[in-house]
Order: sequence, then C-alpha cells, then structure tokens
Amino acid sequence: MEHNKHHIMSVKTATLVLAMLLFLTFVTVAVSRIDLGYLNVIVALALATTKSLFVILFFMHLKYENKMLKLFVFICFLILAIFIGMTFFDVAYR
Amino acid sequence: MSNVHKDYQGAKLGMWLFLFTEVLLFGGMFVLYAVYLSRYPAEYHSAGKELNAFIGGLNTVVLLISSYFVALAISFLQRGEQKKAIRYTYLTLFMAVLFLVNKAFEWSAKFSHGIYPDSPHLRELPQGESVFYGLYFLMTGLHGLHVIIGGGVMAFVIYKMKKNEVNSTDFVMLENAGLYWHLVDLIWIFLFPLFYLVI
Amino acid sequence: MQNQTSSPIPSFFEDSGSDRKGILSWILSTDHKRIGLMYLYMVLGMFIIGVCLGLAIRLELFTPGKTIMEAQTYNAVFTLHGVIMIFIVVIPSIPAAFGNIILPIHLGAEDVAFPRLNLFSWWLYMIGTGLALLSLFTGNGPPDTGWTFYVPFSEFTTTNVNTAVFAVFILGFSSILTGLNFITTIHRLRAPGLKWKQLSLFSWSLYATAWIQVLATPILGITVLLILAERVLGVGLFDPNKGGDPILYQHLFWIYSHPAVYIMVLPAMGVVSEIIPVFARKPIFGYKAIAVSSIMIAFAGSLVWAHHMFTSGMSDTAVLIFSLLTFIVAIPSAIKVFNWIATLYKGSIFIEPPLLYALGFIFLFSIGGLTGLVLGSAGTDIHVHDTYFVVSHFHYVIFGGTGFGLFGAMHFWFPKIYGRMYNKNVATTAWAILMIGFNLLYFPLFIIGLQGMPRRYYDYLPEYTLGHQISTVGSWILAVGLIIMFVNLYNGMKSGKKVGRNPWGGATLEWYTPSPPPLLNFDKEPDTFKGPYSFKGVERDE
Amino acid sequence: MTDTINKIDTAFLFIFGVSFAIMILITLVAIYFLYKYHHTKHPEAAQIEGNLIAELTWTIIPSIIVIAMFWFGWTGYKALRDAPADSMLVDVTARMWSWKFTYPNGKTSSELYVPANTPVKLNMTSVDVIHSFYVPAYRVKMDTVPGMQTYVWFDTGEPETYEILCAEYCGVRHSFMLSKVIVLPQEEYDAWISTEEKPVEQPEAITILENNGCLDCHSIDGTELVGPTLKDIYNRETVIVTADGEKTVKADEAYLIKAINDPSSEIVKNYEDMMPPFAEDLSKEDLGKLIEFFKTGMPAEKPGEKGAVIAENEGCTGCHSTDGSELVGPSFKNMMDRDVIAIKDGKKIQLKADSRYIISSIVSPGEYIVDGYDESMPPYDYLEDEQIMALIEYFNTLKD
Ligand code: HEA
Ligand code: HEA
Ligand code: HEC
Ligand code: CUA
Ligand SMILES: [Cu+2]
Repeated sequence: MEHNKHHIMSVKTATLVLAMLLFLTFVTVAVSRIDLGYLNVIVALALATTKSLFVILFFMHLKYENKMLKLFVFICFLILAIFIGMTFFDVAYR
Repeated sequence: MSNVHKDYQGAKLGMWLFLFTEVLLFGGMFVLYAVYLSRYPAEYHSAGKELNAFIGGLNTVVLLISSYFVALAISFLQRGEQKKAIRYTYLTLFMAVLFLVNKAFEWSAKFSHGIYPDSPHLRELPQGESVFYGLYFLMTGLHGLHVIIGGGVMAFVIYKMKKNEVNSTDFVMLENAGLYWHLVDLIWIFLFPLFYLVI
Repeated sequence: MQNQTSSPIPSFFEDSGSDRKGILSWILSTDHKRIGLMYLYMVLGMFIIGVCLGLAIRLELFTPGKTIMEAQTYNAVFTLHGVIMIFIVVIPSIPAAFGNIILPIHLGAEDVAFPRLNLFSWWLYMIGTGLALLSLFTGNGPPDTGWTFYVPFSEFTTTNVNTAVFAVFILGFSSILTGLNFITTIHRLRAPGLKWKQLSLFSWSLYATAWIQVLATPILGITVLLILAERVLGVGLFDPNKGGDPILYQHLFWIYSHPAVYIMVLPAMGVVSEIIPVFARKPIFGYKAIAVSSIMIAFAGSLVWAHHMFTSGMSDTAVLIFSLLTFIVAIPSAIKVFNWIATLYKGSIFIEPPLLYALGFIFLFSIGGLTGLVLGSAGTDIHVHDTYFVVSHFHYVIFGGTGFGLFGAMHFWFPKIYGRMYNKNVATTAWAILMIGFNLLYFPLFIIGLQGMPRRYYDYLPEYTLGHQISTVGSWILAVGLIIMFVNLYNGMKSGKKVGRNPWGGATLEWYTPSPPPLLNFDKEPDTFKGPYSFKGVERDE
Repeated sequence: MTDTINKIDTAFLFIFGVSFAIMILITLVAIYFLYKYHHTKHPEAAQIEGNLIAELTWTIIPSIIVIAMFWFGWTGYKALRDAPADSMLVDVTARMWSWKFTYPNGKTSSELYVPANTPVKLNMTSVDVIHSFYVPAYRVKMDTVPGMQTYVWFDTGEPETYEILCAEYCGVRHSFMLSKVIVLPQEEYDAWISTEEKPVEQPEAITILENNGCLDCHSIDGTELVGPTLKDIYNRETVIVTADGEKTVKADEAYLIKAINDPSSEIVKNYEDMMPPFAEDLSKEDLGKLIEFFKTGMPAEKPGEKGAVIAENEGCTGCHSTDGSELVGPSFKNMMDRDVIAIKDGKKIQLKADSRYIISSIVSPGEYIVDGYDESMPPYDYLEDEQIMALIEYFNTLKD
C-alpha cells in the first residue's frame, strides 16, 4: 500500500515550524512599525510568502509529495499572479 | 454502491485541486485589493490604522497554533494514537471558536463606530477608505465563513474518529480536513498584514 | 450481426448497482453513465427552451419596431437566452454529459474518481437550473442585464438579478466539481498499462478543459458574489460614486468568461478528433500536436480576456498586449484544423452522419474562428464590438462549434449508449437542413454587424431590415432541421435496429464493451486494444 | 475617406481576404479528400501518423499571418487613438437614454453639430450606467463610463449626417438611444454655434418694460393682468373712453405714445384709470425702442418652446413621451394637475400633480415614486429655477 511509505511529521519538526511562524509574525508586526514607505508592503508580502511557504511545505506536507503535485501548486499560484499582474497592464497605464 | 477501492493519492489530489479553487476564489478579491491599493495608498493607510492590529495579531497567533494542532493530530493518527489525535482536533476546533469570538468583538466594535458596508459614516469618509472597508468586510467575512466551515469539518472528523471510521489505516479524511484548515490559515497570513499593518 | 447485449451481464440501464427502483435509481445513482445521461437529457431540455427563446428573438426582430413583445420583455428574453445557453447548456453539455459517459470507459476505469461527488455536482446543476428558472417568476420580473451582468447597470436594475447570479454561482460550483473529478480520474484511474501517450484525444481535451474549470471558474464565483454584495449590502466596490471602478468588474468577469469559451469548445474538438479517424479508418494525423494544442489553448486562452474590453476605456497598453495574445491562441486552433483535414488524406472514408457533423464543425468553427480574428485585431474590433458581427461570431463558434460537436457526439455514441441505431438517411437530411438554415440564419448577421447594427437592440433602423428578415427565415429552417434530428434520434432510441459492440469500427476502449455497457463498463479484458487510433485488426460489428 | 477610416478598412480587407482564402482552401481540400479517398475508391487506408514538416509548416505560416493581422489592426487602432492636438473639443455626457453635447462656448445640444473637415475630439463621461458612443461611419466606438473620462476623435469629412448609436446595453431604451452627427459647412456651423439658444438674450425693449414696472400690470404673452396685454398691440382696434365718450381707435404710433406719456387722457374701456404717466421717466430713445418693439411684434415664442428644448437637451424625452405613450416614466401628456398615486416612504398616497409636486419630482425624484414605475429617474438638482419654470410651462401646454 502506498501510505505505508507515507512520511509522518515528527512533533519536533512541527514545533520548530510553529516557532518559526510565530517569530515571523512578530517580525512582520515589528517591521510594519518602521516607516519604509513603499517598501513596507513589499516586506510584509515577502514575509507573508515566507510564512506561507512554511505552512505549505511542512504543515501541508508538500515537501514530501511528488513532483507533479508541486508543479500543480506552482501553476495555481502562477495563474493567480498572472491574473493580478495582467490586470495591471490596464490599471497601471490608464 | 459501486465503491471503487479507496484511493488515497486520488483523494488527496482531489483535495488539493479543491484548494486551488479556494485560492482563486480569494484571488479574485486580491485582484481588487491590489488595484485599489495602487489607486488609494493614502486612504488605505489612514483606514488601516483604524483597524485593531492587536486583535488581528492575536488571531494570527490563534490560527497558527490551530494549524500546528491539526498537523500534530494527523501525525498522532498516523502513528495510531487515536485518543491524542482526537484531543488535538478538539483543540483545533477550540481555536477556531476563539478566532470567531475575537472576530465578533472586532466587527461589533466597528459596527458601533458606524463602520459597516454602505453606512452613512463611510459615505462621508474619502472614497478610498470606503473601498478599503468594503474589501475588509468582504474578505475577512469570506474568510470567517471558511473558518466556520472548517470548524464544521473538524467536528465531523472528530465524530468519525470516535466511531473509528477514521483511523491509523484510513486517515485521509483528517488529512484533507487538515489541508483545508491550513489553507484557511494561509489566507489569513496574507490578510493580516494587508489589512491590519498596511503602511 | 448478432446482438451482443445478450451476453450474461445486464446493461447499465437494467442494473443500477443498488436496490432502488424507478426514478430514484437514477437521481440517486452514482454510476457515471446514468449521471452522464441525466446531464444529457437536462441539457437537451434546456437547449430546447433556450432555442425557443432564440426563435422569439428572431421573431421580434422580423420587423423594426414592436413585432411580438415589449422592449422590457425582449431584454429579459435575450438575457435568459444567453444565461441558459452559456451556463446551463453549453458549458456542461459535452464535458458533463459525454465526458461522464465516455471518459471512464476511455481510461478503462469502472467509474470516475469520486462517484458521489459526481452525483452531488449533478444535483448542484439541477438546483442552479431550478434557481435560474425561478428567477423568471419571482422578484420584480426576470433579469434584464444580458448574460454578462455588467455593472453598474446590474446594480441599478430592479429586476430579479440576485436569484439569477446566485444560480450562476451554484452552476459554477457544479462545473468546478466536475472538472476536479475528471482531473483526478485521469491521473489516478487509467487502466494499468494505459500510458499518457495512449490517452484518447477526447480525454486530453477533457483534461485541458478540466483545468480551466478548476482554475478559472472560482473567479466567476467571486465575481457574482460581489454583484450580490453590491446589490444587497451596497458595498460599492464597483460603484463609481463610492470610489469603485466598474471596469474592474469587466476584468473579473472575462478572466473567467473568456477561458469559459474554451471550456465550451475544447471538448467538442475532442469529439471531432475521435470521429474523424474512425471514419477515415486511419490514425489521427499528428496525435501529439493535437494533444499539446489542447493544453496550449487552455493556457494561452487564460491570458487574453481583455479582448472583450477594447472599447471599455482601459489603457492602450492593455489593448496592445491583449490583442497580440489573442492572435497567439489562434495558432493551436489552426494546428488542430489542419491536422483534422490531413487525417482524411489517404484514408478510406465512410461518409456517415457523425462524420458529417464533424465536418460541419470544422467548417462552421473555422468561419467563427476566423471572424474571431477580426475581433481580436484592435482597430477592427472597435468598429464591430457589440454589434451583430460579434453575435454572429459567437453563434458560429458556439452553435456551429460546440453545438455541432454535441450533435456529432450524439450521433457517434448513440449506438453505444442505447445499443440501437437511428435512421442514417434521415440523420443526413437533418444535417443538410441544419447547415443551410444555420448559414442563412447567421451569415446575414455578419453583414448587418459590419454596417453597424448594435447587438441587444430591440428596435433597429430600417436599413437593417433585409438582413434581419433573411436571418429570421433561416431560423425557421434551422428549427425544421432540429426537429427532424431530434425526432429521428428519439425513434432510433425506441425502435432502431439493434447493434453490436462496434458499429463504426472504432479503436478506442468504449468499442470493446457491449452496447449498452454494463454497470462496471467492461465484461472482459479488452486484450486486442493497441491504442486509441490503431485500426489494424479492428472489425466493424454492426 | 479620411486617413483613419482608410487604415481600419485596410485592416478589415486584409483579414477578410486572408480568411476567405483559408476558408476556400480548407473547404476545397476537404471536399477533394472526401471524394478521392472515399472507401469505394480507396478501400485500404494508409496508416500515416503524422509528419513533422507538415506540422511545422502549419504552425509557422499561420503565426506569420496572425502577426500581420495584428499589425494591421494595431496601426488602425493607433490612428483611432491619436487625436490631433488642434482638435475641436466637445464634452459628451451620456445618460439613460440620451446624449448631451456641450460645446466650448457653453452651448448644449442633443445632436452633435460639427464643422466639415475638422478633427473633433469628444471627452466623454456618463452619469448613470455605461453607454457606448458609436458612429459607424467614422469607425469609432468608445464606452462612456461613470466616474471616468474617455475620448474618441474623428475627422468630420464632408457635410453629411451620420447616425450615433449607443452600443453598450443600458436598459429598456438602449435601442432608442440614438442621435446624429450633423456635419455642417464651416460658415453654417459658425452661424449655428453663435445663435444662443439657451439663456435667450431678451430684447432690450423687454428690459425697458421690466425696469419701468410695465410688466407688473401688462403681460406680453396675451394673459390679462391689471392692464390690457401688450401682445399684438400695434394697430389693434381699441375702444377708448375719453371725456367725449367712447370711440374706437387704431393703436397707431401716435396713439401709443400718448397712451404712455399721458394715460389718463384716454382710458381703455373696462379698465381703471390707474396707470401712471411716463412722460418724465421714459427717455425719448427708450420710448422709440418700445414703439419699434410693439411694431415688429412680440418675439414669436410659442408658450413652452423653451421648456421643450430643455426637455430634449436634458434627456427627459429619453424616458418620457409627450404623446401619451408609455416609455420608462409617465408620459408628459396630460401630466399636470392629474391625480396620481405615488409611493412615499413605502406608503401609497394619492395626490394632485400640481407644480410643487412636479418640481419636487424633477429635483428629487426619489421622494415620490409614481406607482407602477421604477425608481430609475436621476435627480436633476442642477437645473436652474428658470429652467424648471420653463419645463412646467411646457408641461402645461401638453394638457388637452
Ligand atoms: C465556443 C466559444 C468561442 C470560441 C471557441 C471563440 C474563439 C475565439 N474568439 Fe470569441 N467569443 C465567444 C465565444 C467563442 N470565441 C463569445 C460567446 C463571445 C461574445 C461574448 C459576449 O460579449 O457576449 C466572443 C467574443 C469575442 C471577442 C470580443 C468581441 C467584442 O465583444 O468586441 C473576441 C475578440 O478578440 C473574440 C475572439 C476570438 C478568437 C480570436 C477566437 C479563437 O480562439 C479562434 C481560433 C480559430 C480559428 C483561427 C479558426 C480555425 C483555424 C483555421 C481555419 C486555420 C487558419 C487560421 C489562421 C491562418 C489564423 N471573441
Ligand atoms: C449555445 C449557445 C447558443 C445557441 C445554440 C443559440 C441559438 C440561437 N440564438 Fe443566440 N445567443 C447566445 C447563445 C446561443 N444562441 C448568447 C450567449 C447570446 C448573448 C446574449 C446576451 O446578449 O446577453 C445570444 C444572443 C442572440 C441574439 C442577439 C440578441 C441581441 O443582441 O439582441 C440573437 C438574435 O438573433 C440570437 C438568436 C439565436 C437563434 C435564432 C438561435 C437558434 O440557433 C435557434 C434555432 C432554433 C430554433 C429556431 C428552434 C428550434 C426548436 C424547436 C422549435 C423545438 C424543438 C422541438 C423538439 C425537439 C421536438 N441569439
Ligand atoms: C432615466 C429616465 C428618466 C429621465 C432621464 C427623466 N425622467 Fe422623469 N421620471 C422617470 C420615471 C421612471 C418616473 C416615475 C418614477 C418617479 O416618480 O420617480 C419619472 C417621473 C417624473 C415626473 C413625475 C411624473 C408624474 O406623473 O407625476 C416628472 C414631473 C418628471 N419625471 C420630469 C422629468 C424631467 C423634467 C426630466 C428631465 C429634466 C426627466 N423627468 C428626466 C424617468 C426619467
Ligand atoms: Cu445607452 Cu445603450
Ligand atoms: Cu474571448
């Protein structure tokens, strides 16, 4: 059976990931207190992306899934990025 | 029923595909968020300051911990520690309720300040702020709805685990519920800075 | 030929796999064939309603001024015509009906990956359809916004838009679940040894379609929810008086609705790719090119949505990019058309009704597609946007494309599903009448569109009268063709000649099972199967 | 034909030409194959699976073709967007279901008047929903979006009249939202644009009458006030009462001057002797102007004419008919002083359509909704008082 090979996450990994996530949340809040102008949004999004990578890779197990599923997840976010990005061909140049 | 043999990989693939649709459902709102942010940066800023970053931050922590709990619940179930798995799923459910309680406090505070969709007060504010609050209510509202659904799913899985229909050999239902829950968390990870901390 | 259904295994008509009797054994069945057939019947029923509304549109336009109805009624009629045709008929037609019936068999599987989910999405479809019909009779009159629900008009109008958009939301959900189911089925349930390279092209096209359904439909979902939020809560995200931007609505709407046109046509292309090799008795020309072009269309088709918005007031940069990308999608379509025609080369062609429908598809779809290029080109689209030129374009691609694809599929798989054959001569006659009526109906619309006749017009200037009248007459001819076709199929179903497993001599897996197939699809290993398009050793079994 | 139209038509011709050739090609080839390789003539099919060269050919050639098509289309589009800097500017406001054109000098009209052979740029917006300004003859079309400015430009070409259509669905009267571009020779256009139609500058004589209070007692439109009307007074047969009794006179110049300077000497029958003498207050020139004014007759303004123009320009007639037929709102015909059932705050009330009600219906239509109609009329709170009075006057003339 396939799920015999299934990877089981250890409590330790999970706790480390949680600690990392909480730490990053703290950083997000802290950084937002500093006025970086336009950079604030970018930094906040970069941090959020990092956090979500942790969630996706570990909590959601993507790290241990096959290549195809990784590709699908990538495509999904790529399409979303395209939808947002291409809308800006209009609104940014209007 | 012509039950085709249980396909673990297939069930998970199906769940992931479903999560993609959720990502894009919120994605439509993120398109709007991005466009209006580029149009009304100042108004976003001043409206965002009015939101309670403390409750927002607290809720972030609540959701992260709840995510951690389901992740553990799945590990325990896979190892055959059914009791522990149930206990951790309960904890997740509890966190979901906590999140909603916080949210309710936050929203009712806003309502009492006359801030709700189409309120007379909003109409007096600069247009960008009204747009910001519109997005805030819709996106966090839709997210809240997902928390409620996620909570319901958790409760259902607890029931199934108690009946031992979900167990260490057939755990995909808990795993899928967990995936759903992580997605809810994931979306909040973006909503939090975008609404509560925007410059 | 002897009747193969006398094999000991009962067909799926007789064996529902449960103890339920009568109607319950259908509406609660999780058998993909039963669900597919239920979709088919609903789709055809709604098609007849939609088509009668189309007939009503044509009657009203027979003369300038009032002919049979008031302006408000007319607006509701074309809105419903559009909503029913797009969301209830065309989008589910081939994938949900024939995809369900045929796809698992093409894969050598017993059912789809999630049979109960499949039933659930049929129920969602029924609820959505019911709500759409309910919106006619409740609230303040049937919706009058056009199928595109453009804001701010859809926020202003007092008609029953809420129910209608909610119906669309439910229908979208149903479509998502079907897509999700198919992707998983294709990944997980291919028979052992059936490689991706041996997948039928119909499966490939459904695979591409399913991805669009999964990735684009949610955007429609959120868009119609936003209309509800605007109307019910007054949020104002699209309301210029509250700082919103109505053009963003159009972006969101077309982000879904352009890819949706490929949801409509890709499965039909899949059907054509199945039919042509069978009747040319020859492997499909350029298998890989056709399979890859399906994926290409699905991907590139997601990048061109704003070509519906060239006159909307969006930026010139966006016009440049979206116009260019639109032309890129034409290329995979061209690849398909040329490969289909090349498949006929040096074949041994049997001209039978399914082939005629497939050729009709190629002809009409090419006209529709090539006029799509006129629309994709920015300068010319400005002139013909929102005129009857567009109306004609999309009837050619949707009705001429998907519609003829659906009719082709019906004629092609009819003997498989019912184990009987319709009268082929009558079918051919119906086809000929349909072709004549179709072109008479829609071709004049290109011309009045070029002359500047806007669409969604209840009344028109006298100079357009002739075009409209020819078109209306064409609609009557088309109606005759449709009636003959349906009656013929109905008679075939009731009393046609019984057929064996493989009446056309096809090589895909469904021809290895009895007609109609048994509950779990196969009565024995299809051991002579060598690939979907290798006809060596395949015997016709009428 | 102007340059822009030329470019667009070239793009049309190119795409149609190529498409036509492709259609002919694939149709003929398909029919030829059906005939040549029919199973009766060609019983054994060749098992060909594909051919790379063929695939490449029909990938590359169509790519080149479509890029060419794109290029023609794009140049046409550029031409449509690049308005010459010296274009004449007109503002366009679209609303349900009419067009309003505002010219640089403030004049407005519901049809577009433009001089021949001039580039014209229209700056457009909408007050309610999206409409689309479409002139097929110029190949221009552009949506008018509420809260946003869009534009089109075109070269007007030779004098001619073209249709304007609304090309974006905008509700019940969408197909009636028509207008015209009227291209006039330059001189005629100049004449048209300088005839002020709106705040009709009144003749000086009327100002004199107003300033001297004449109009408090006399009307110029035929109604009876304290004194006889001044309408058509010149050469009118009048019965006067003098010290020597009644007699009928013709109101010639001499009579009129006397009647103004020394009113008491001759009293018009049935009137009282209450008009003050103006010999001292009225200068000779003014008196002359008045006489001239009486001679040429009053301005031949039919009652309600001003209102009719306003109703046209403001788009009222896009929703209200004047002949009793039902459009979107109640017809103006016999609207004044009728009994209406209106909905106010959700309750039905019966009231009389007097001028106060009508004014409120125009300025804030949301207040009373006539039973059976939608709440779709936009508020016209920007109209000036005189314009509203003119409308009311106009409505009064529409009573049987
Ligand atoms: C089945 C549905 C379907 C399909 C397949 C298509 C296919 C295409 N459509 Fe169409 N379209 C619609 C359904 C569809 N469309 C609908 C419903 C609308 C109106 C929506 C509304 O407003 O209500 C619309 C509107 C529409 C517009 C907007 C018009 C406007 O409102 O102004 C445009 C503009 O670019 C467009 C373009 C195209 C193009 C370039 C293709 C291409 O994919 C076509 C590709 C096909 C070919 C090119 C022909 C085959 C190839 C050959 C014969 C080989 C030779 C070819 C070359 C050498 C190039 N379509
Ligand atoms: C699948 C898609 C589909 C199909 C098949 C059709 C079919 C037809 N449509 Fe379609 N149409 C749309 C999709 C479709 N349409 C869409 C999306 C719009 C845009 C709506 C909008 O603007 O929002 C539109 C708009 C539209 C317009 C433009 C309206 C306007 O802009 O004002 C017109 C006008 O002629 C028209 C006419 C027709 C006609 C005459 C048919 C004919 O094909 C109908 C032919 C059939 C008959 C004439 C009746 C025959 C059948 C019977 C009588 C019963 C059969 C009996 C038995 C089975 C026993 N349609
Ligand atoms: C978009 C359509 C529309 C336009 C434009 C419009 N109206 Fe109306 N009008 C209506 C409708 C609908 C009603 C009935 C509902 C209501 O009372 O508000 C109405 C009602 C009225 C009434 C009350 C009628 C009655 O029978 O009691 C008056 C007066 C009126 N309009 C005058 C005008 C004038 C003057 C203008 C232009 C300056 C105008 N309208 C422009 C739609 C319109
Ligand atoms: Cu205005 Cu259509
Ligand atoms: Cu499109």
